[in-house]
Amino acid sequence: MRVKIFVSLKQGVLDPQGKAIERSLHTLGYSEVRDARVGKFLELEIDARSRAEVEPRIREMCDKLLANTVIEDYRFEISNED
Amino acid sequence: MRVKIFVSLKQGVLDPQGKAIERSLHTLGYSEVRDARVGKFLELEIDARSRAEVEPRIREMCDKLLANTVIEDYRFEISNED
Amino acid sequence: MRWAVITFPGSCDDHDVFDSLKSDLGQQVKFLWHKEELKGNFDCIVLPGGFSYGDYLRCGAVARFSPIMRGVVKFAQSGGLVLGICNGFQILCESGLLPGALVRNAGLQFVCQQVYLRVEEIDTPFTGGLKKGQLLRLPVKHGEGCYYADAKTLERMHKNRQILLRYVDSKGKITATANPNGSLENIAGVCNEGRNVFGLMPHPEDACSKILGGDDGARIFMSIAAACAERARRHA
Amino acid sequence: MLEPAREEFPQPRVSPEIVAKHGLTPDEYQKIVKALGREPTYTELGVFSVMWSEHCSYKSSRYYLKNLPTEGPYVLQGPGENAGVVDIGGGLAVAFKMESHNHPSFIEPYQGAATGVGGILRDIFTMGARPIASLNSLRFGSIDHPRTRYLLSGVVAGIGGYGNCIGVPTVGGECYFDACYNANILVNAFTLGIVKKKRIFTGIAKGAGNPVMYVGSKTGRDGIHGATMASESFSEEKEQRRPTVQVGDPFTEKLLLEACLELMEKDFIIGIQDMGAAGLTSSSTEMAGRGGCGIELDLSTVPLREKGMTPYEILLSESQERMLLVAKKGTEDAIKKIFDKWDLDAVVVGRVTDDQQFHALWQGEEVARIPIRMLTKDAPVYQRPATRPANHEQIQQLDLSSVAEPSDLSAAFKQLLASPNIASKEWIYRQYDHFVRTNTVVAPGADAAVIRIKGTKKGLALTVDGNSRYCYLDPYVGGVLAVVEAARNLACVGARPIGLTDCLNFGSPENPEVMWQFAQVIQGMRAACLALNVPVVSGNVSFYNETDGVPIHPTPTIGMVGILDKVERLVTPWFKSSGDVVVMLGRTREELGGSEYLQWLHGLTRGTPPWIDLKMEQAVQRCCLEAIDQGMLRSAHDISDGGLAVALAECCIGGPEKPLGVRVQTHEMIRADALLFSESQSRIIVSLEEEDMGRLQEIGTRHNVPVQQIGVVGGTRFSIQPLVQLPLEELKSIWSNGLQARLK
Ligand SMILES: Nc1ncnc2c1ncn2[C@@H]1O[C@H](COP(=O)(O)OP(=O)(O)O)[C@@H](O)[C@H]1O
Ligand SMILES: [Mg+2]
Repeated sequence: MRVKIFVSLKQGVLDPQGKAIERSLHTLGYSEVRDARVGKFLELEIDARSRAEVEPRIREMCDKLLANTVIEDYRFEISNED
Repeated sequence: MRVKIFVSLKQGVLDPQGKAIERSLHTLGYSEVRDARVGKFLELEIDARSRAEVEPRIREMCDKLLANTVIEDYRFEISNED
Repeated sequence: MRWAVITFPGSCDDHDVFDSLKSDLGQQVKFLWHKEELKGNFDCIVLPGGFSYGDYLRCGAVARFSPIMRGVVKFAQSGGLVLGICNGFQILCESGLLPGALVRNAGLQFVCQQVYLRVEEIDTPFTGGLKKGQLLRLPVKHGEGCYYADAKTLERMHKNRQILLRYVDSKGKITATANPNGSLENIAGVCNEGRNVFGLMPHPEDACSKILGGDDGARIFMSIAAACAERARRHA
Repeated sequence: MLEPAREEFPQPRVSPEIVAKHGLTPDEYQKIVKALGREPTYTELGVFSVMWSEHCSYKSSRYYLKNLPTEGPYVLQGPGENAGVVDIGGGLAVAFKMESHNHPSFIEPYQGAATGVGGILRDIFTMGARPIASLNSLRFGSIDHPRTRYLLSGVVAGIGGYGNCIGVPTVGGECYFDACYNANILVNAFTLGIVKKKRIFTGIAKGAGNPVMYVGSKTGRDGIHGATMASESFSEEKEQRRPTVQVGDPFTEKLLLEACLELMEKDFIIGIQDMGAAGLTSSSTEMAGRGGCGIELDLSTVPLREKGMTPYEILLSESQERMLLVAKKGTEDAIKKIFDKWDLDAVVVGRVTDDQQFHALWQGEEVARIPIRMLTKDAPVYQRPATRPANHEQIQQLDLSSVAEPSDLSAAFKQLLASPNIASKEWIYRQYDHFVRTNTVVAPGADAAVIRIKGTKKGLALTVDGNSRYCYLDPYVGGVLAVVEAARNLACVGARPIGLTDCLNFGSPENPEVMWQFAQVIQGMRAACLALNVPVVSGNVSFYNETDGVPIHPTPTIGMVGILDKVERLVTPWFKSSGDVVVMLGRTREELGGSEYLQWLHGLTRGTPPWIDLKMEQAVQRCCLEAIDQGMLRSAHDISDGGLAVALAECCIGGPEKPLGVRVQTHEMIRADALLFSESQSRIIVSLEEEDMGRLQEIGTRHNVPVQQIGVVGGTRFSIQPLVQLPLEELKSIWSNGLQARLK
């Protein structure tokens, strides 16, 4: 299955990259943009029979390695399209 | 409107991060994982009336600043939920 | 006093620590390879700077799972001294041996420069040989050295006086411009509650001889050496 | 490892269009057909196209490069290998080289610069040397060109991103801005490594039957010769994109570095070479060429990153972080073990043969068979037509009377200090780790960087230099000045030159005016090298730096290495204590031609570059070195871009310690702006204690070098009586922010 994982900084953790992007967008004339946040986006291919089977595994991977829960939140999407 | 932009490396472009992540997932025992790819993920708040209005603007922003189209592709989602 | 320096894949300053301890400070020091289990008796284990596993996911995130880290955690829990420098600091945070996390520099750029540090606490083996309020001049060189901890954690750290070093200006004042990476409260180095695990972003090993522009780094290492000698005396 | 696709790979018939797309001329193609005695296959054509490309064959430059003096008593390895090697005594040697990554850096600044650093690092450790210092020479378009900021930020981040990650300090470099680089930036990377004299390795293949091993990253479609686009329409997979931008993986390179150096402590290998330009093809054929043998590769065994790669693509891929080595038969497993420790692939992909053929197999069938000579020694060499540029006399015309002297010289001086070419480059080098490996004695900011050599009393001084404005106005003199300024920078820290490497960046060699500039620059370099007797031990040529037929200024960059017998004797450019006397070695002339002042304040790139007398230059350098050896100098700084005024300012505020003021009195009977900003050569500003003046005078007389006391260190002001008066803080902030402010 195809798994998409989104890792983003927790509220309260400052996001200088987001700030910088917002600033440059404004200087480029895109004044309509507000609070830009930047995160990581991972795509994995996972051999598994069912969602029920993969979900806990993915949560494990995220907690252990893919996200640092001190500063980051994560969510993920699973699609069968392969 | 809420805009989510996903920036990922073009097909065939080396992805050292993805490579490293896949490796460590395997050593951690998640052998079911294949071709991990890492990308960027941006969230923006945009003041606009209609999708028709924002879409071309976003495409511009991506081409100009948010994605490095020499090595990266991007796609985006727009949701009204605000 | 027996030092050990761990080499992770991508460690860069492992030789710096090794050479400075051995040649400049005449210490007994050994390299450890990350794939091995921790064996042998050591007084202090150093996790050096560099880019373990390329720092590709998050600094220190992968190194934390190297086989040797199991032993390092046990060693720390049993009161052994662990020193993490730069990437080593990041690994210690990732593995939960130290509170908080190190994130991207506020300026978004890698910074390599000399900084002034103020010694905030001296009742630890790492700072015991220093004076409270003393200034040290050491180099920093990192892209992700911005220290972060949530309010609750920070409060605990204050209560337990775990903040050992802060970035200051040449007069010892805590200012925004003296902060090279946007760290919370100008924090440059912290220890655990047990006070036997210490992480800092600046590089003492790069400041152990006058010809390299200063030897304030030696004061930290010698402080550790003294503490260990003291321990040995007590155990004897 | 991915299984190579089984289906037939595209082998289009070779048509004139395809030949053209591969950048080969009809004549060159006929040469191929004649030598092979048949039409080449599509795959073979690809091999020829890269091996006969300018980059690999040096077909336009080789004829002229012969003129560079490459011999010297301490040269262990001159041009022709992956890097030059020079003996520094005590059983040690240094390997160094400079290489360009101009075009890739313009397309993708971060990755282009990063992979440039990766490439030069491999050139060094492939010789068995541990890289211990890097420098870089950068050229960008005018500072207010819309792309400059983006390119500069990307290039600097890329150099740091790669160099920092691999743990090699970047200890110096140079960076200039000029409109002539608006559409063609230059990124030249220099690295030096240290090696035991007895453990130098070279890129050679020998001993029929010895295994050829591939180590490092897997092969993808990275950077495949643009020519492969020609094959697109024949490709099976439609969706396949062929990125020509290579992405660097510094972590893998770090592993590769450590693994190779560990391997080189054993006696397992005959030769080794990095896979740089033209990857597998050039590394294998060059190694066979040097060994006078043949080589056979089984492409089906090459570790691949992508599905369905064809033999053509495998041979031409420029994927980074790969090396090719020839092992002694029977050591394969021991070698695999070492690379396994570092989690790297190490695979046997072929063997050395004695038939002097380049032989490539694909799933048992032959896809290329070419005599090695044709790809190496017998590659085309051209003596291209060279003619003096039509505008040569005209650009050398400079009527100073038409150049108004600024009424307010302090204001003019401030303006010049803020020029991005003059202002502090700290914004750049603070992004580079210059401490790692604990050898850095003099960090970026001085005339030359100095690193200590552990286990000895010695030190090495390193610098990169080149003034393209001088070369544009007079390529011969420009070539001379590039070399002598590099040597002068070394003299200022107390080092004697032991060798140099270079990057020669030019426009199209098919343009006779460019070819003339090229020939002239080399003649100038030759003259200077002979006079100062510094051998050229390695280098690199980058042609085609032009857009719409407009070439960049001829830009040779010189990387020079010097040695200090006692590193603790070194001297830095910055004033040390109040009361010291300030002395100028050499003499100022009314020479504003090609100066930064004329360009930045008057918008003129005209005139002739400063006059140079190689005897006087050498005398000045000897004088400085002797004074340093006798320990009488507190500081020494050479006068270059911006002239006396700028050099003095740098002595006051350029250092890591607290700024010091200076009071200078001047007498020369020349126009005031020339006195301050003239770039007359062979000048050095030194400071010393008053009582040593006599001894310095004596040394000067002996070398008959003018030794003029021009002022005294001290105070909180910068003053050149009666022309310029400024408070130090103002000076410092202008100079420190000049570049930074424009990058906000
Ligand atoms: N301008 C030059 N001066 C001296 N030697 C040069 C010059 N240009 C190239 N060479 C030598 O020619 C050989 C091939 O250069 P190059 O192709 O850049 O090496 P590589 O194959 O490692 O990239 C090298 O040994 C280099 O030192
Ligand atoms: Mg090479």
